[in-house]
Amino acid sequence: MLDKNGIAKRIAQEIRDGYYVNLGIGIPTLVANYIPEYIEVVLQSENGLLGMGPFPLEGMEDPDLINAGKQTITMLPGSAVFDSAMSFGMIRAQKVDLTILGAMEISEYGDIANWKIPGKLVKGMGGAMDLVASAKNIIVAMQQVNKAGESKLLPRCTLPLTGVRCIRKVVTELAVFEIDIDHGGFHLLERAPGVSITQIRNATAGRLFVPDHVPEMQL
Amino acid sequence: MLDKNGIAKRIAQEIRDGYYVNLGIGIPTLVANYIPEYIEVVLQSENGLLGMGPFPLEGMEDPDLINAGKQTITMLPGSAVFDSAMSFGMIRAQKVDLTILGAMEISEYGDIANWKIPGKLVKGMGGAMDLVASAKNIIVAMQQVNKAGESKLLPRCTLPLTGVRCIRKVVTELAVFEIDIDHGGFHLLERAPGVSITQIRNATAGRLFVPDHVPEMQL
Amino acid sequence: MITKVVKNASEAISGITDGMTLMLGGFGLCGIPENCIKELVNQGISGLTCISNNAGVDDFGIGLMLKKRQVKKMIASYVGENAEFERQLLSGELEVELIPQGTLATRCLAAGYGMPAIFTPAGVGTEIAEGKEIRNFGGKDYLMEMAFEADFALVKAWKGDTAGNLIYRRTARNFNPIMAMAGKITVAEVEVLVAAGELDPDHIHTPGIYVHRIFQGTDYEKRIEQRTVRNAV
Amino acid sequence: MITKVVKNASEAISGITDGMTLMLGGFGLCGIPENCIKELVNQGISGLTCISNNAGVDDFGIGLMLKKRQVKKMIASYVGENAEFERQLLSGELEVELIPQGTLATRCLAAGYGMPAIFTPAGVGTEIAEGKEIRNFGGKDYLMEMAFEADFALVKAWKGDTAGNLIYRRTARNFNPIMAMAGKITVAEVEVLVAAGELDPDHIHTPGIYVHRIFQGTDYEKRIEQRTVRNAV
Repeated sequence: MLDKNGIAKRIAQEIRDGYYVNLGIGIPTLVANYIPEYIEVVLQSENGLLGMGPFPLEGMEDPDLINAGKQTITMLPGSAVFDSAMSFGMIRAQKVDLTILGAMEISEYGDIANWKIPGKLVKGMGGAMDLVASAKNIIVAMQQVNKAGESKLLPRCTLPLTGVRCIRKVVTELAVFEIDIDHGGFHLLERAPGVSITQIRNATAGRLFVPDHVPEMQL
Repeated sequence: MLDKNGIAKRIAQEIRDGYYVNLGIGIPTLVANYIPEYIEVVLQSENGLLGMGPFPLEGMEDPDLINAGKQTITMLPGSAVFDSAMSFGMIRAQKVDLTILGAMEISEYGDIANWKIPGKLVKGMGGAMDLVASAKNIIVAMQQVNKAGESKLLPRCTLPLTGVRCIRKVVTELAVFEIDIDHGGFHLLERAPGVSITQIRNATAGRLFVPDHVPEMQL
Repeated sequence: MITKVVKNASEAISGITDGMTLMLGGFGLCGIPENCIKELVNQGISGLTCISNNAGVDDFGIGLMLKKRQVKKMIASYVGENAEFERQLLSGELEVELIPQGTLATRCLAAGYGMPAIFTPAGVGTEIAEGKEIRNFGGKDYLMEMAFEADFALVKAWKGDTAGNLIYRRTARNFNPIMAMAGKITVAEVEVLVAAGELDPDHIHTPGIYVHRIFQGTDYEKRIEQRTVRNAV
Repeated sequence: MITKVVKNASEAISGITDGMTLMLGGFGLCGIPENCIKELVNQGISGLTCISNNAGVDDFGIGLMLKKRQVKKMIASYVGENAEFERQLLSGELEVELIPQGTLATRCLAAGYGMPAIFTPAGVGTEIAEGKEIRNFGGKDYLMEMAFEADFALVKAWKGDTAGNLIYRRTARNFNPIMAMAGKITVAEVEVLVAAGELDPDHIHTPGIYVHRIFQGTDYEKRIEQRTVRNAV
């Protein structure tokens, strides 16, 4: 079973040289730590920056330079700053190659819920609805079961939706899934080291398709 | 009867301090010469410039700095350059206070034709359709009769239209007119020095409304 | 000659009255019009509808206006990090309309570019789509979203000139340029105000035509919401 | 690591084939992709649909492509100043679609911003409106105009860096930034190519994400179409 860093490490394998990537808050942010040095990736921050670098050194924080999580950051050589309309313009126009974000629930048709829990105070969707509705290539990074032990990979989402039929790949602490958004179903692609098919089955409430051979992740 | 410079001079009186103004090609361009020194006007060139200055001195021409008529120009202090989408964005959003352009025909309902003559080769409308459809304050600068001696102020335009019900003011070599675009008709506001009401009537094919007293232009 | 330059925030926001709709630039606490917000709080103008990506924190930004109950309705994409906000929302004192961030940005752009409505896929199939027109282009569904209308836009830039031209710094740009285009009256506060001609026309982000009033602000705090650092290696 | 930098125009336009739709930046002869146009002429690629505000002059710009009958259809707002163009148009060899300049610009923007269609009042009540959807917002009629689709966009900038970021100079900016955003593949030729990191991120007009190939052009002629001067006083 993977920890958060393991999930991030596995997702980093999906990144190709030259990709423009938008990383959501949480596990997705960790992905940046596992991008191999021999490929070049440009990180987009949807508040209006391409070329986001690591956090600044102590004392070098610039209040005018933050990411979409409002954290102080730095810029790498080749960065460009732009306004929020252009930022979401390039997201809608699918110029961003890969979007990685977290989720509370994913349905077997690729619906996603990640912004609102009825009865709890809602803070807002930020850019999540724009990202999931626009991106051609989204990977969801999430824990497969919630704190109550219930699967978050469902036949249908129970929480208010963020987007419909938009998620095709999910990486959890247990496995990698591809979603067939046309016919429905989670197709098991890989299992985490030491994780059995039974464990994965037990943690998947939606329809699960398991091929004869399921390779173990190579991390 | 006014010459071209006279028309330009009269139109310049309509310009107020602080106006952003778009000047078309021809007589409108001459208006810039008659803006009083004590008011400040910013000229917009729809290819993407605010703060257009006079033509450059010989030898100072910059191929990267032209106006919408493709002439070499200069920039005044406080200029800003932008792309063509923003340029027409500010035109559509009515940020430009006054638009001055020429016309082939104007109807008594404020329709304008100024881009195409059937049977003649058409060169295109450029930005004219955007300007007339968007501007809240347009003055047409034109000769009132064509070379054949026919009025260009008509009940209805005979040429293909550039825009409908958009022109409220016309200045010609003979007079200043206000157009009632709701009920139709050219309302005579002023006559050029030495021009009689009869001359104006003879040169106006559309409905003309003449008040009891028609002041002479003060130039 | 008329001038766009005003003395201070008080003069800059003159004409803002109870019940108006305001746009406020900034993302989190980054690039917010600190001086104008302080003056709105001073003057106690209330019943305001505020369009802003966020709602500040308890003791800074729009949070200061919330504390004084000046905001009737908040239109934003994300409103966390604010306890007073939560209290007013739960008690029903405050109306909140949550909008996807890109939709918020593009509805500003639409206003500034004279486009009455735009199409976006954001929110299709979600509660955001309720009551909105859906339209299919090329096999994909889009929502039609309307351009914003705002009585005043209050923005913050780094440098400005007396012609109203603005230059923003780093990600403090965010919503400021698009809100600057969208206000019926746009007020810009800047850290550095220079004479017309001192800024390179190619560097200007907001042309002066969009800016009605400009002033050099004072005492910028530029508070950092999430100070995050890495260790030196 | 993959690079966006290509050696020359020949490499830059590789993949452009007969019958494709191209966008070409520039206004008149100002800010046109001179090197790419020359190479298109060299290679004799034909049957092209060209989206460009103008069509060049007889012996420069797109005029060079017209002379070699490479253009099947021209989509532009103004096409004067070109005798060969006239001849081909009158003889029926060349299709021409004239579009209001602001509509042309905004249809590029729409493509770059992922908006399938936009609304503009330009052309309402004229022959431009024929066959188009008209929609009333707030008492005013607007035409719905569709985002452009182009296989390649060819743009010219002043400076660029190896990450594909572009800076334009003066009014040579014009259609270049919005076409740069709109091409499926965008090729930028620049007068000065520098290493990533040498351009101030706040000065960049076109972020590199929109640019797929970049090269430093040679032998820029930058011809002036209407040389106009004033007399020294």
